[in-house]
Formats: sequence, structure tokens, C-alpha cells
Amino acid sequence: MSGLHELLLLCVVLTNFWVLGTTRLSSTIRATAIQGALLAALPIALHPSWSIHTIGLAAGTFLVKTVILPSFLAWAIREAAVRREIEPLIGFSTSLALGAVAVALSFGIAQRIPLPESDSSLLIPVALSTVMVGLLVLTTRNKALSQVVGYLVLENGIFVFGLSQVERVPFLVELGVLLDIFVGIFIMGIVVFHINRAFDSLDSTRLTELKD
Amino acid sequence: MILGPLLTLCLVLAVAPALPGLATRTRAFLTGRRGAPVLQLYRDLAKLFQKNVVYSRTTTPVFRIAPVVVIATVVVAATLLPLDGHAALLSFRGDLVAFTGLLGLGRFALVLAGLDTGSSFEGMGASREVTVSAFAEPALFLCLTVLVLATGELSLAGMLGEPLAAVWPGAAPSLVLAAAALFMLALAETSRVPVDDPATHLELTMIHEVIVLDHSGPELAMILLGNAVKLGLFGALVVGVLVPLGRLPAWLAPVVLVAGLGVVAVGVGIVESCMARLRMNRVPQFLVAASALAVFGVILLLR
Amino acid sequence: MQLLPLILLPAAASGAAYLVRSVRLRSTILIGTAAVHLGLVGRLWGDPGSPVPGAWLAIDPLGLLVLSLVSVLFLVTGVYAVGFLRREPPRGGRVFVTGLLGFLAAATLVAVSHHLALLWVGMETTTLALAPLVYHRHDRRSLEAVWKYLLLSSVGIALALLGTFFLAAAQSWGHPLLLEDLIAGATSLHPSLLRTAFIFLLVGYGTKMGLAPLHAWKPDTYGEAPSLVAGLMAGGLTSCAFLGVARITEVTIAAGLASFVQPLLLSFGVVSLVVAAAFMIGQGDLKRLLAYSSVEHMGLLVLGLGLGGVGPYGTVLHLVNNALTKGVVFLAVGNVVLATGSASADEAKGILRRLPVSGVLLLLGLFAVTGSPPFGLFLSEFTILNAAIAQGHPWIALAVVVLLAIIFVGMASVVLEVVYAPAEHPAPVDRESLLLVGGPALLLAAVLMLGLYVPLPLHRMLMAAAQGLGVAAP
Amino acid sequence: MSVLLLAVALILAAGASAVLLRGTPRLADRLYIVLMLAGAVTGLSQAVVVLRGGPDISAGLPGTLPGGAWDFGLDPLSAWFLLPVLGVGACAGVFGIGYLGSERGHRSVAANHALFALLLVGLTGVVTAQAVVPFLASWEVMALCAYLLVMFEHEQAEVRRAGLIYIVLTHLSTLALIGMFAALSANATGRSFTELGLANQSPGTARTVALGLALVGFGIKAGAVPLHFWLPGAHAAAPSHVSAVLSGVMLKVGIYGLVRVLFLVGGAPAWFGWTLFGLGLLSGVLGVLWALAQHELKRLLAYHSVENIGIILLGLGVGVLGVAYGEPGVALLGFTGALLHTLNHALFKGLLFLGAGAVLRATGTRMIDQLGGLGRELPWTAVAFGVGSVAIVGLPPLNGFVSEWTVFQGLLAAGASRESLRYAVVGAAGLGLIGALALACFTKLDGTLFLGRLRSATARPHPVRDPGPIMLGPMLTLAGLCVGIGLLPVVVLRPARQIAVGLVTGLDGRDLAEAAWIADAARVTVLGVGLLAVIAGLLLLRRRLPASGAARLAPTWGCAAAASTSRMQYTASSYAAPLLAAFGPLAGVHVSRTADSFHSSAADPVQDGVVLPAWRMLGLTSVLLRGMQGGRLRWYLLSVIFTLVVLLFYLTNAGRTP
Repeated sequence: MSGLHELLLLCVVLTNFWVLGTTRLSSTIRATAIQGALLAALPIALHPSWSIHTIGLAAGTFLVKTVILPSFLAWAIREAAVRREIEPLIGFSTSLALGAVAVALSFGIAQRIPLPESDSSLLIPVALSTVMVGLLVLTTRNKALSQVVGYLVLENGIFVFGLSQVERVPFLVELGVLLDIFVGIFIMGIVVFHINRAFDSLDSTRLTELKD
Repeated sequence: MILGPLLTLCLVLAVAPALPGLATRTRAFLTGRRGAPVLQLYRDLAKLFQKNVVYSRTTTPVFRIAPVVVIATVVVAATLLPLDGHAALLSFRGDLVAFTGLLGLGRFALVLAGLDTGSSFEGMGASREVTVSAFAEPALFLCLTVLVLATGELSLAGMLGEPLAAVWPGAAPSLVLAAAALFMLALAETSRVPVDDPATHLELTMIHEVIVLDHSGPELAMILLGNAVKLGLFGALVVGVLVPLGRLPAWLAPVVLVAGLGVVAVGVGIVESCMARLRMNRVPQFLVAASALAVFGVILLLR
Repeated sequence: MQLLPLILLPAAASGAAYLVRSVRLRSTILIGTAAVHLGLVGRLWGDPGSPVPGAWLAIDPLGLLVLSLVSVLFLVTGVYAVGFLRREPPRGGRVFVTGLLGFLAAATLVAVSHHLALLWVGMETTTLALAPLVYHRHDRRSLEAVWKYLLLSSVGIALALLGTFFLAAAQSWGHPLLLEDLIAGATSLHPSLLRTAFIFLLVGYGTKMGLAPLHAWKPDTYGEAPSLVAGLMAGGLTSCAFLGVARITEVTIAAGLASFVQPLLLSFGVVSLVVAAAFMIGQGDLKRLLAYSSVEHMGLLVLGLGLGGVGPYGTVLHLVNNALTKGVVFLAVGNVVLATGSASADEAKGILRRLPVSGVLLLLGLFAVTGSPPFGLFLSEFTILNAAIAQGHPWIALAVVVLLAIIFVGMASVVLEVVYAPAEHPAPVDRESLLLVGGPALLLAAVLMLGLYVPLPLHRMLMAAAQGLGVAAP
Repeated sequence: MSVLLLAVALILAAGASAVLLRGTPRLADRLYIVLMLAGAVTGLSQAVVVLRGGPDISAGLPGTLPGGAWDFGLDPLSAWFLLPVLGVGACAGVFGIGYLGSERGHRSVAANHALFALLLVGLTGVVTAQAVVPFLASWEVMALCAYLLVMFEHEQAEVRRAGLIYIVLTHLSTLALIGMFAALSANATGRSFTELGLANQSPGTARTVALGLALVGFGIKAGAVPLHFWLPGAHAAAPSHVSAVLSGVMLKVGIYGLVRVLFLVGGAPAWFGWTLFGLGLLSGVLGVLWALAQHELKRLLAYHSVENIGIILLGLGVGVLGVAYGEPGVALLGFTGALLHTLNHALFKGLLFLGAGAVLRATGTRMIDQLGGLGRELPWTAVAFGVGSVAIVGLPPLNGFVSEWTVFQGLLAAGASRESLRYAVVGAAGLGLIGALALACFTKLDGTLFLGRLRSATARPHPVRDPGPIMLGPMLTLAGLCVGIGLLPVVVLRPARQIAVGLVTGLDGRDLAEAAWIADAARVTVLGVGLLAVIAGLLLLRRRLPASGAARLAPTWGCAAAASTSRMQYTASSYAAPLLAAFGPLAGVHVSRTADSFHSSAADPVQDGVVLPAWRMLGLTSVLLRGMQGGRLRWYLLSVIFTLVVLLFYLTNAGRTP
């Protein structure tokens, strides 16, 4: 069933574009939730051998990335009661275009820099493009919350990359990684919450008091 | 052994007071006046030593000791020169530094004595004196450097004595330049025209005269005498460079020396008669010119 | 398996500290844990224990060095924290202590884990454990600081994770990502994958170290966090991050890629020094100043690492000195802030009159941190310069000398003014509590001792630690 | 070694007593003086033993690398520099007791005394250290103690400014020295001086770097132009007895370092010699010129230290050149002259600063133009200061002459030699200029301070008197030494020459023959004694003159003008004006004229003309970088990404080659 994971990976790319293209915070979060679900499905698709490892990984990923974090972020938005629109630094069309460039670039890079051989020719390029999209969101979005989303996407990309090494990295560690990301996002959410309280806005461009 | 130099020294000390007179007389003669007799300074000294003194209330012992230091340093400096070209009373490697040092000590004392009176005139004179000397000193060292390079000797007795006579043919141009520079220095150090005018009566234009404004009686006498001897010493340097005294028999050398001193004094007189006195701020240039001559001499020897 | 307790004890203590309500008890837990931890670490010096093949947790000289540094610094900071929390409004005491102990657990994990992915987990945890502490003051500025700290460190650390996966991909022999096997099978590693891994890990852990131009979070964070937290970061956190860089460097050099690694490290070092110097000129805030000084010292660390020869020895020695000295200066500045309520040179003045002890500590700390003899940093900088010239980089040596001079001007002009200049509103002399000045004084004494001579056991340990980094005996 | 340790212990004890017995000042002072003198005498005795050909002394503790062993030792060179350290140091210390006595109560005098003792210990450590770490450690102890002493009156902004400039430069010199030792020990097996020496006998990159850094490091400490500008401010700010040690002793440590390095590398290359020579000429001429321009007593003396350092460097330069060009005789003269002048300058500059301190205490001002006529009120101070001035100008029969005479010989002998070394003879003219300017400067100083009449319109609060024996004693002691050495140079000439012999390679019998030197020294003695005798004789004669009896007292002759007031006297500034004018902008005199006022001030051309503007430029350029820290998280993230991209490019290109 090698077709399946190819399909999943393509969906991941699509969710990336969704994150880039949508105008509402809530829908970006929904996009990440779906992306999380896709990631959860990927290990099983890649390694049909139903080992504890893959099952656990899938379960944990699903739990964290599809259930807990999105709902938490959604809660944060609700609590913050902010305007839902994203004011990106650059227009949506531009960011979409950049996203496309990122995908192209990552396929290009896949040829240029040496990469681990993996079961799927798509895996690495998709991972890289997701990482780039994450960075893109991080750097071009003004709302603190959407930056958190960007970080989440970045981590997802790395997770996809990690799947190429899934049998090399022990289960415990994977869980540790997951836990860390979870806590990280959690604390970020809390900070976002405080930011909103202190500045009555999620606009992180206001955070420019500290400079030389 | 030391008898010869000692006698020559006494001779120079004896004839020294005649030199300024000679110079002044020459100048007067060339400008168509009779002028004071050549031996005038002897009479002045004799009179001054008899006279009573007046001290300024501002002064301290420095004022009284200074003239003594002036004359003492000049005399001791004279012992370092091989006046007759054969030997000096006292001679050691690098004694030329002692020579200039002693003259410097004399100047130090004289200037302090001037400042001791607290008069603005004498302060002015002192300031000018050190300004002039600041430029004269390097020139003097350059002249002596010429001698060192020519002879390879580090003591005055050596560089002015026999060895100098030996290298004359080779180093003639440099030595002539050095002699010329030394002559200019003699004018400056003993405050003659064009650097200073001993005959002037306007304090604001004086250098040397204005420092000793408050000195009187024996103190003044000592300073005048010291100045005269200084002229004698510089004259002796010029003669020593130009005339290979060392080659002459011991009895003849002193005679030639005295004659040479006379010539130098006349030369001073001639310069005074045909040159105007320089503006104060031009004086350094005059001395720099002297240094330039000496530098030429040095370069000729170094290449 | 004597290492597990080292991690579990502080972890458990941190949980406990969150649960207990009484301040006194919490302080006891804090100091007690720190002391026991230090004791256990001390025992490790006695017998490091035999390495279990394939064990994720193992102790080696470099790790033990970092572990000891963190432990010592933590005890001092813990004691200081007790005094600090007394002076500060009680708010946050709970989270504060919890965070501190959590950091200790995570740092210990970093120091002892020989599994590079596990090391990553520990590293990320240290970042998160300290975040609430940065936000201690709960005002806009600290909020901004913690936001930047979190995001930058997280992104950096994410890149490090990517690098770790690359490393795993490069490996084809032995237990995956296990340090011993990586080094043993270094020659069998896929070279170009290894290079990529190295770059990602260098950028990732370099961001946590605060190498320029990855240092941007440092001044803001150090400037806003309570001084003792900043001190713990500058002394402990950076040491852990450096351990990460050192590990991957070990592997890469073992794989015979020194010619690829060293230029990178050298350029990071020089750039860090330049940036630190540029930002220290006319820097008016003591804590930001120290932040840039930390950038400078990180630069020196990687510089020594990149030089080879006796450089790595100088680096590990510098690691020790830097950690201890940073403790001194940050805690001294902390006292200044406690007394005057500000770390900016315009407001904090006349310290020598008002806080005689802290004033002297700050003054001597200035000379220590700028590498004046006979304080320890001078000896390590001397060794690094020595390596630079011996390895045929005289220009790097000269550049370092010039930059250090500029840096000194930047620091001295501020600190000396703070210490000596008369205060606008002269205040009475404070009586300084032993909790607040005892620790830094001890650290200063240690730094001084290290400058005068390096004790033999420590010397052996340093040699052993430097061995892996491609050192020749100095 | 134990004796030296005892000396150090005694000095430390003196410092400790000052602090511990603060309660009972009089007891503390007595104890301080006794212990300080005892320590100095003990140490000096040891130094003298070594200088008289006794065996070198050395002791040390083994140490681990990278620090290396802790070796201390006393060879002739160390012993030579120990003389000023302990001699002048102790005199200044005793003087300090009297000098700071009145400060008690509103300043931490006890701490000052303790730091002073520590400073002496640091200096002792520097000149006796025989390994890298002890040297640098003592060096920094010295530098930091000096800093803390300079900051004695730290509530004044200009004192803090001077302190900052000093600490910055001294740290720069320390860094340079760290670099220098790093270079020297690049190929060495250990860190002791002997091992460093063995490793650096042959030329190479490391050695070149080391020599260059030595010039910077030790040049700053010695105060050679253009690295001198820390010196005037620090000397003016410090208490006078501290200034005496800073100028008289601490600068010499820089010279010591240079000589020590020469010992280590065994014969430096010619470029090094020419550099020293050039620095010497520059420092000498500019130092004295700038001194002439000063209006403030202690700054003037400080600039004179620059001048004398220049003379010393001239000597060193000639020495190095002599070795480099294979003219041992010349080298011997140069080194000997440098060493002699080091000692002599320590003596008379210490004396002059103490004298300045006495004047300052009596009148409360350092501005030369406000003083005058102190000779009648402070006769002993005037005498001591006068001796110092004659000595520093280098006039016979005092010690300054002895050393300048030797340096001159070196320069002239260089000229007489055949090698291209002969161009060094131009130094003779330069030295002549230096001497003449120094004469102008000190006639100005003595004349304005002690002669004439009081200039400042403000009447003095209280009648001033000579200081008590505690302050006068040290001054007269130093003055006596100046005269003694001047009249009996052989005493110092021989040991100095012995040390120089150790620095020169390839000496033949003629150069080694000491007899000629001793004979010349004896003739100098004759000259000096003779001069004094003639002066004395003439004074007696003057008494005998008939006119000697009734001397009439009158006001100064005003050239027919109305009675002159003290305001009409020539001021120091106007005295120096024509000479300075001749040198134009080089003199660094700034004149501000308005309709009703004329004010001239002296700036340091290097500091105010070059260094500070350069620093400002650096600041401006650094501002360009500030954008990096603009506060926007976005840019921070981008810089991380940018770095990553750059490195990936490096990987894809350079990285290909394994």
C-alpha cells in the first residue's frame, strides 16, 4: 500500500497551503489539527508492520497534535476574544506563492544536499517544504498565535523528517520529543494569553521595547 | 705635562676680555667711528670689582651665587678644550657632553638669577635666552658630531688634536661647514649681532643685557667676564677646527691660537657692521641655518 | 546505574516544591536538593563508574565537568535565591523554585545522556523549565523577553532535532545515536550527511549557546530575567548547550572532518567577538552588558574548539572559568538591582559606598570577567591565544587581543562608573545578607584560585575532557 | 630568597599595620614607617649583594600547565630594578604618611597606605618573577593597586576620567603581554623564563609577533609616545607620593620588561632596534615639548617622565642595534646608558614629585601661574627641588648628567662605527635639543614656583612653611643620592655595565676591559668636584672683595617705570610662549581670545587629536550594527535562517572536499 503514504504526504502539503492561505486564525488551527492527524497516520502507512512503536507513536501524535494542542489553542483564542483575522506582513497570494516556491525549492534541495534514503521519494521533500512553510509563517505573521501555529508546522515538518529514521530513534525518545513539543506549545499559549492581557492584542509586532 | 695646557688656558683667560673690545672696535672702524678702545672691558671690570652692590629686595641667594656659577662653569669648560691642540687639562670619552653641559649649567644659573628679580623685563630676557639656546644646542652637537665622524674620537682632546690634523685632507668640506656653523653659534651664544645687540639701549630689544639688568658691581663684572671667556672658547673651537694646531710645535701653537682668536673677533666685528639685527622671531631660523650647515657636514661624512 | 537518581531527585523535588505551600519548607527542599546533588556529583569524581555498553546514560570527563559546574552554580544560586525571594514580593516563589529544580533535572540529563536524541530532549526541557522564571516580574518587558526567548530557542532547538535526525541517517553501524558507537564507527558515517547534521546541530545548539549572529534572544532575556536566573543561564544553560556542540564536534572530528569543522567554529568565534564588542560600546545596562559578555565568551569557547592544538584544553578550562565568573558578576549585579531597583548605569550609582561588599565583588568581577590576571579566565584566554599562534593563526590572535581590549573599554566605562560615581540621592549603607554575598564571594575565590594554578585532579579531568576534542597536551 | 621574602613580609606588615591600627593613628604611622624602612633596607641589602657579584638567587614552586611553575629569582637585572622599587618606594611611602596626615577623617587614608604597600609588593614581584604566571599576576596586582590609588579622590569626575583612561590602557598592555607570552610559549616546553628563552633563540613568526606585542605592552606601561596619554592624567590625579612611585618606578617596569625580553630572545633584530630608537626620539622631543606647554605642576612633571623614557629608549635602541650590527662596544654603551638613566630618573623624578607634593600641601594649588616666591618660605623644599631640576636637565655635576653622558657616547660611537648603524648619530642632535628644552622647562618651573613674587591675587589663607621631617627627610635623601651618584658615578656605572655585558654577544677583550670606564668615571668625579671647588673658592674670593661689605637693598629696577606689581611678572606661560610658538601646532597649545580675556590651554595632541576621535568613529560605526538588535523578533528569526542558509551554501561548495 505504498500509494497511501504518498497520498498522505500530498495532503500534508495541501494543509501547508491551507495554513498559508486562510484568513482566519481558527481555520489555521483546524488545518494544523488535520495535519496532525495525517502525521499520526503516516507511521502506520510507512511501516505496515504493526509494532508497538508505530502504534504508540501514531496514538501519541494523534492525541497531542490533533486533539489537545488545537483545542488548547482554540481555547486561547476564545479566551483572548481577539479579532480572528490574520494580518500577515505579506499578502496571502504572496505567501501562497512563496509556499509554492518552498515546495519547489525543497524538491530541488532534495537533489542538491545529500539526504537519507527513505522508503518514499516524497517523504524528505515534503518534510523540508513543511519546515520551510513553518519558518515562513513564523516570520511573516504578526499575531503571536499564528506564530505559534508556525512553530507547530515547523515541528510537524521535522516529525515527517524523523519518520525516515523511525526505526533508529527509540520509542521513549519519540515520546520525550512529543512531550517537549507539547509543553513548549503549551507555555507559548500561556504567554500568548498574557501578551493579550498586557497589550490587549495578540500583535507580536508591538513587542519591540527591548532593543539596543 | 699639564703645564703647557695650563699656561695656554691662563693665556686665553687673559686675552679673552680684549675680544669683545676688538669686535666692537672693528665694527666702529668699519662704520666710520672711532669707538671705544680695545681694552675698554679690562677697565670696566677693574672698576666694577671695586664698586659697591645694590640688590633687589625680591632676590634670594640664587641671585648672588649665579654670577659665580656662570664664570666657574666657563672656566671649567675651558679645561676640557685642547686649546693648543696638543692636550687638555681634563679629557675623557664624551667630554664634549660635559663641555656643553657646563655651559648649560651657567645658563641655568643666569636665567634663574634673572627670574629671581621678579621683573617682567628680566623674565622676558630669560625667556629669550632659553629660546635661543634651545636652537643653538642641537646645532652645537651637530658640529661636534662632524668632528666625531671625521676623527672617530669621542673626546674633545682627540677630535680637535692630532687626529683632526690627520684627517683634514679627506674631510675638509665638512670641517669648513662645521667651522662656519660654530662661528654662527659663537655669535648667538655670546649675544652679538645679528642675534642680539650688545650696544642697544632699548630693553625691549635686548636678550642678554636685559637679564643682567639688576646685577651690579662684582656680580656684573663676573657675568661680563664670563661672557667674554665664552666668546674666547667658541673662537678657540673655530680656530681648532680650521687650523691643525696639533701639528705645530708646542711653543708656537698658543701664539697661533691667540692670533686666530683675534681674527675671529675681527670677523665678529665685520659681521656686526654689515648685518642688521634680526627680528626676535627670526632668530630661530638663523640658528636652524647653522644646524643646516652642520647637517650638510654630517651627511658628507656619512655617505 | 548511579546516574538516574541524579536526574530523578531534582525532578521529584521540583514536583514537591510545587505542591508544598510553606515558603520555608520550599527553601529547604531547594537547598537540600542542591546540596545532595552536589554531593552525588562529588562522589562521581571519586569513581565515575564503569561504562555500560549501550547505556543511554553514562558519565565521561566532559559530561562530568559540565555536570559539576551546573551543580556548583546551582547550589550557590539556590542559596542566593532564598535570600532573593525574601527580598522580593513573595509572588512566584512556587513556580520559581519549581522551575529552578526542573532546570537542574534537565541540565543533569543533558550532561549525562550519551544518546544524542535524549540529549536533545534534555536541552529542550532546560529551555522550557527556565521560561517561567524569565517571566518572574510579570510585566510587559519580561513578557516580551520570555516570548522572544521561547520562540528563538524553540526554533533553534527544532533545527537541532532536524540535525539529530540527519545524524541518525548518517549512521549505519552500532546503536543509533549513541555517542560511543558514533565515535567508534565514525569512519563508517556517511560523510556528507554528517556534514549536514553538523551544520544543523551547530546552528541549533549555537542558538542556545548564543553565538552571534544567533544570539539575539540573549540580551533581552538576561536583561529582564532576575539576575540569578540570568546567571544560571549564562553559567549553566550555555555550558549545556556547549556540551551539545562539543558532542557533535567530537563525532565529526573523529570522522576526520576537522578541516570542515574548524573554519566554521573559528568564524563563529570571531563573529561573536566582533558583535559583542560592537554592542558593548556605549551599552548602558549592566545586565545587557553581561549578556554580550556572555556572547563574547561563547565565541572564545568555540574559537578554542576550532583552533585545535591546545585550543580545546583552553576551551574546557574557559568553560569552567566562564561558568564560575558569570555566577559572580550576575549575582553581584543582582544585589545592585535589589538595592537600587535598576541595572541601568544612569540610575545605579555609588555602589561602593552603599553596598561595600557587593561593590568590591562587582569591581573584582569586572576584572575577572575581562580576563585580567590572576583570575582564571586569563589563564584560559592565554591558552587559547597560545593555540592560535602555535597553530599558525597569528592574525586571529591579534584580532582577539584588539577585540578583548574594545570589550574591556565597553565594560569598564559602565561598571566603574556604577561602582565609583557618587549617587544622586546618597542612601545609607545597606547591611548585606550573607545569603546574597556569600556565594559570589566563594565563586570569586575559586576563580582566583584557578588563575593561580590548576589543581592536579582538575587538570587531569580537563586533559581527559579535551582528549576527545582533538587536543595536544599544552 | 628568604631575605627577600622577609622584606616583602615586612612591607606587607607595614600595610597591615596601617589598616589594623587605624584607631590609633600616631602608633600606626610610626609602625608603618619603621616596618616600611626595615623592609626596604632588607630587600636593598639583598639586591646590593647580587649586584656586587654575589650568586643569583632563585626559588619556586612546581606547578601544572597551562599555568606552569611559580619561579622567582634575583639576578643582576632584577636586582638593578629592585633598587628604585624599594629605594624610591620606601621614600615615597614615608613621605605619604606626612602627606596624607591631614586627609585623615574624610578619606580612607589607612586603605591608601595598605594599597601602597601592596603596590610595592606587586612591583617587587614583577621584577623578581622568573615565569609567566607569576609575572603577569604581579603585573596585574601592580596595575590594579595603582588604579585604586589613582582613584583616591574618586568623587571628582576628572579623577574618574583619568582613572578610566589609565585602567583601559593598562588592561590593553596586559592583554598585549598575555599575547606576547602566548607567542613566546608557543613552542616552549614550560612556562618559566629559561624555557621560553630556549624556545625562542631563532627568528620566526612567533618571535616576531612576541616582539611586536612587547613593544605595545611594555610601551604603554613605560609611557612611550604615542602610547603615553594615560600618564599625565593619572599622575595628576593620584596623591603626590603615589605619583612619585608611578612615575619613578612603575614606568621603569615597562623598561624592565623590554630588557627582560631582550635577555630571553637573545639579540633582537635590527627593525626592533630602529623602532625603539624612533620611539625614543619621538618620546624624548615631544615629551619635553608638551611638558613645556603645561600649566599644571604635576602634569608637567608627568610629561617629563615621557621625555626621560624617551632617553632610555634611545639607549636601548642603540644597544639593540649595536648587537644586531655586530658592534658590541656601541651596544655596551647604549645598554649601560639606558640602565643608568632608569635608576637616575627614578631618583630625581621621585624627588621632584615629592617636592611638588610639598608645594601642593603648602599652597593648595597645582597651577604654576598662581605661585611664586616660595623660595623664601620653603627654603628646604626649594633646595631639594632645585637639585632635582638640575639633575633632570642632565647638567653636571649631578646624576642626570652621568647617564645622558653615557647615552651620548653610545650615539656618537654608533656614528663612528662603519655599519649602517652609524645613522643613529642623528640621535645626538635630538638629545641635545631635548636637553635644551628641558633646561627651558625647568628654569620656567623653578623660576615661577620659588623665585620672584607670589603671582595669584588671592592672598594665602595661612603663612606656608617647609613640611616636617617626615616629608623633608625622603626628599633630602633622594637629593643626596642625586648628588652622590653625580659626583661618584663609578658606584653605579660598574654594576650597570656588568648587566649590559650580559646582554651583548661577541664582546672582545677591548670592550670587556673595564679599566677605561673606571678611569673616565674617575675623571667625571674630578670634573664635578673641581667645579664645586671653583665655585666655593670664588664665593670666598667674592667675600674678600672690598665692595662686599655694604650691599644696598632696593626695589627691582623697573627700567624707569612705576613700581612694578607682582601681577606684572613674567608668567610661566608667557615665558614658554616664544619657544612653543616656534614649534607651531606640534606643541598642542590651544589659545582662546575674547575682547577682554586671553586664555591658553595645553591639550595632548595624541589623546585629543587622534585617540578620542578614533574612538568616537568606532562608536559610530558600531551603531550601524545596532540594527541587528532592533527589537523585532521577525528579524531575529530571519538572522537564524540566514545563518543556516549561508552554512548550507558553505556545505554544498566548500563542504564537498572531505
